[in-house]
Amino acid sequence: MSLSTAERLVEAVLFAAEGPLTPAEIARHADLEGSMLPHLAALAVHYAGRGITLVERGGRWHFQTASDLAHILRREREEPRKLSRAAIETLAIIAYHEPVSRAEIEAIRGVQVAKGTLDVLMEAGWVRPAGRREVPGRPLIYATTPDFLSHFGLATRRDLPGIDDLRAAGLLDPIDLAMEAQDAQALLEPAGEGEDEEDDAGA
Amino acid sequence: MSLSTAERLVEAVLFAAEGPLTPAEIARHADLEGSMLPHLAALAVHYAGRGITLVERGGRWHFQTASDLAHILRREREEPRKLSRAAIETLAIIAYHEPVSRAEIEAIRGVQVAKGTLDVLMEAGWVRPAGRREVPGRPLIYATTPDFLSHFGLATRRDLPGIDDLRAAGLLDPIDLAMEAQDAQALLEPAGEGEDEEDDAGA
Amino acid sequence: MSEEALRPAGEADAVFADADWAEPVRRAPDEAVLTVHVESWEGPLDLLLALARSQKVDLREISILALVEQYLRFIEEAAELRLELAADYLVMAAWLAYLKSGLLLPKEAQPDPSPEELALRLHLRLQRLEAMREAGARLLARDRLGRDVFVRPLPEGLHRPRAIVWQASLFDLIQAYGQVKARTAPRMHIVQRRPVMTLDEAIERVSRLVGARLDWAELRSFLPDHADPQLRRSALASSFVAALELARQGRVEIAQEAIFAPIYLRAGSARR
Repeated sequence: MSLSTAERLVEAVLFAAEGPLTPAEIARHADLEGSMLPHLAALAVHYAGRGITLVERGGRWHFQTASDLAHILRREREEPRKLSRAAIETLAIIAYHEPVSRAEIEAIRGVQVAKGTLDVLMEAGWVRPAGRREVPGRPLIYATTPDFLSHFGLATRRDLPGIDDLRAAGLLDPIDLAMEAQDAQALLEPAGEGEDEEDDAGA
Repeated sequence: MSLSTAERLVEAVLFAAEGPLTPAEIARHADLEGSMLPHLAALAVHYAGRGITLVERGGRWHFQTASDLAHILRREREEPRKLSRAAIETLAIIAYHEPVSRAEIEAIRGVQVAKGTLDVLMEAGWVRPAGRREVPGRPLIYATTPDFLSHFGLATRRDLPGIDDLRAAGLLDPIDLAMEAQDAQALLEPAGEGEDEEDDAGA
Repeated sequence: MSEEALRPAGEADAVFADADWAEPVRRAPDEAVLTVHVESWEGPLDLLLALARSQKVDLREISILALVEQYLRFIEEAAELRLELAADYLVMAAWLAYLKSGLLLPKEAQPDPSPEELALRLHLRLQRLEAMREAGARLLARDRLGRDVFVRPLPEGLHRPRAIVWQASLFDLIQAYGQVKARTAPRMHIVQRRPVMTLDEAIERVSRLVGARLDWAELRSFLPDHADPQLRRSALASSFVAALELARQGRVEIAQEAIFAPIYLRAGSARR
C-alpha cells in the first residue's frame, strides 16, 4: 500500500521522535499545514494487524509494539517499577477520582497516606499536583499525567478498566452523596426492595 | 497488506531493538525457527516507499527513517529570543570594562549576577572566559569575542560610545537616571586600568 | 479490555501478591491465620474487608452484623495472644461494638443516626475500598510500556529548534524545594529516655525493703518485679551500688560466699 507524502512524513516523524507527540508537534516537525488527524487515522489503519501499532495516549501519538505479541517480547527482567500495595491503591484512587486530595484518598483507604507513597508516584511521572481545592485549608489536589496514560496503554481516562461500571454503581461518588442517593431510592421504591439493606444489617 | 505472524514478530523485534540485529539474534528474540531472510525480504518489500525503511548493513538489520526525508527531520530553526535585562546589562559591563570578574560585574550592577546570565552570554557566543585575575581567589575574568563585535557592527571596542558620547546623545539625561549616570561614571573610571591589563594580556 | 473485565477476583489478588513484595505474604482470609498476621493489615478497614471476603458472598450481600462479630472476635483473640494492636483497631472495635448493640436494639429504641445508616455507611466504605483495590490490580495487569509493549529504544531523534529550551518538571521543582527545606529547617533531636532506676531511687527502695525483712535476703529479691530487661539491668546495678552505700553508712550488712555467688543483704546493726 502506498502512502501519501504527508503520511510518510508523519510516519517518519513519529518513528524518529524520542517520545509521544501531539498533532501540533507532528505538524511542526513535518512542516505540514492543516489537521494531522486524517494522516494519523490513515496510518493507524495501515498499521492495524501489524507488529507495530500507532496509538494515541492522552492526545499524544506514538508507535509501540503490538500488545498481542507481549507474551513473546516480554523482557525477562523485573517489572519496570515495583509498587507497594499502598502505592497501587493510591494510584487507582487518583486515576479513578481525579482530581483528588490526600484527605479524600485517606477516606477511601481508611489509613493515612504514607509520606513516600505520593512521592513514588510523582517520581514515576504518573501523578502530578493539579492545583488546590477551594475549600477550607485549600488542600493540594492530585491528578494523573499523560505518561500515566502511555504507560498503562490508555487512550484517555475513559479507558480506565471498569470506570463506567464503577461510576454507574455510584462507587466513585463520595459516601455522603451515595447515602443521599440511597435515601432517595428508599423513598421512591416500595418498601419490599428497600428491605435489602436492612436484611444485610440484621442478618 | 497483511503480514504473517512471523513477519509481525520480526517487525516488532526490529522496532524494539536497541541496535541493528543479525538474523540469528532476531530469531532468538522472536522465538522463531528457520531462516529469517524470507521474513526480512517480505518486510523490506512492504516498507518500500514508506517513511520508514528496513535496511541491512553488514549482515545486521534495522529500521531507519527514509533517507529522502532526512532533510526534513534535520532542519534547524532559529527561534529569536530577547536577551533578559540582566543579560544585556552584564554584556554592557563586560564590553566597557573587560576583562572583568563576576564580583566586579556585581559590584557594578549592585545586584548579584546569576550564573545562568553569563552562561547565556557565552552560549550566544558573545562572551568568553579570559583567564584569571592574579588576586586572592584567582577569579575567572570575562571578555567579549570577535562575534560580539561583528554582531554589534563594531570594528574594535574603541568604537563603543564613551560616557561623553552617551551624555551628548541624551542617554544619561533623564532625571531619574541621574544617580545611575553618576554611578556609571564612577564605576567606569577603573576602566583605564582594565584597558591596561588587556593591553598587557594582548601584548 | 473485556478479558480484564471478566477476570475473577482471585486472579486480581494474585497480581497484588506479586506487586506487593514489600509486605508479608497475605494468607487467605481464614481466621486462624488472621490472628497470626495482624501486622499485614493496613488498618482496620483493610482487615474488615478481608473478613468480609471470608463470608464468601458478594460484598453487596454481606451481613454487617456477622462482620462486626467477626471483627470483635478477631480483636479478642489478638488480646488473648497479647498481640499489641494499634489504637485505630481498638477505636474501630469500640465503634463496631456500639454499632452491634444498636443493631440489636428494638427499632423504636434506636439512637440517631440509626444503626442501619451507620451499617450502610460502613458497607459503602468497604465497597469503595474493594473497587479501588480491584481497579489497581486491573491497571497493573494491563499491557504496560516497557514490560509488555515497547517503543523504539534509540530513536534518531527529531532535531529541535536551535534556541535553548530549559526544561524542568513540576516534580523537579517541588522536589528541589523539599530538599532545600529539609536542608535548612532547624532540626530537633530528642534523646529517647531509657528506663533506668536512679541511685537515689535504689537507696530509698533497698533501705525501705531491707527494714521489712528479718533475715538475709538476696540482692535480686529487692529488684522491682518488672518485665523490661533493660530496666532490670539498671535496677540491679543501682541496687548494688545502693547496697554498698547503705553498708558504708552501717545501715545494711552484705554477705557473699564466693566470687559471683549471690549477694545477701540484711538490715545493719545501726537499724536493728
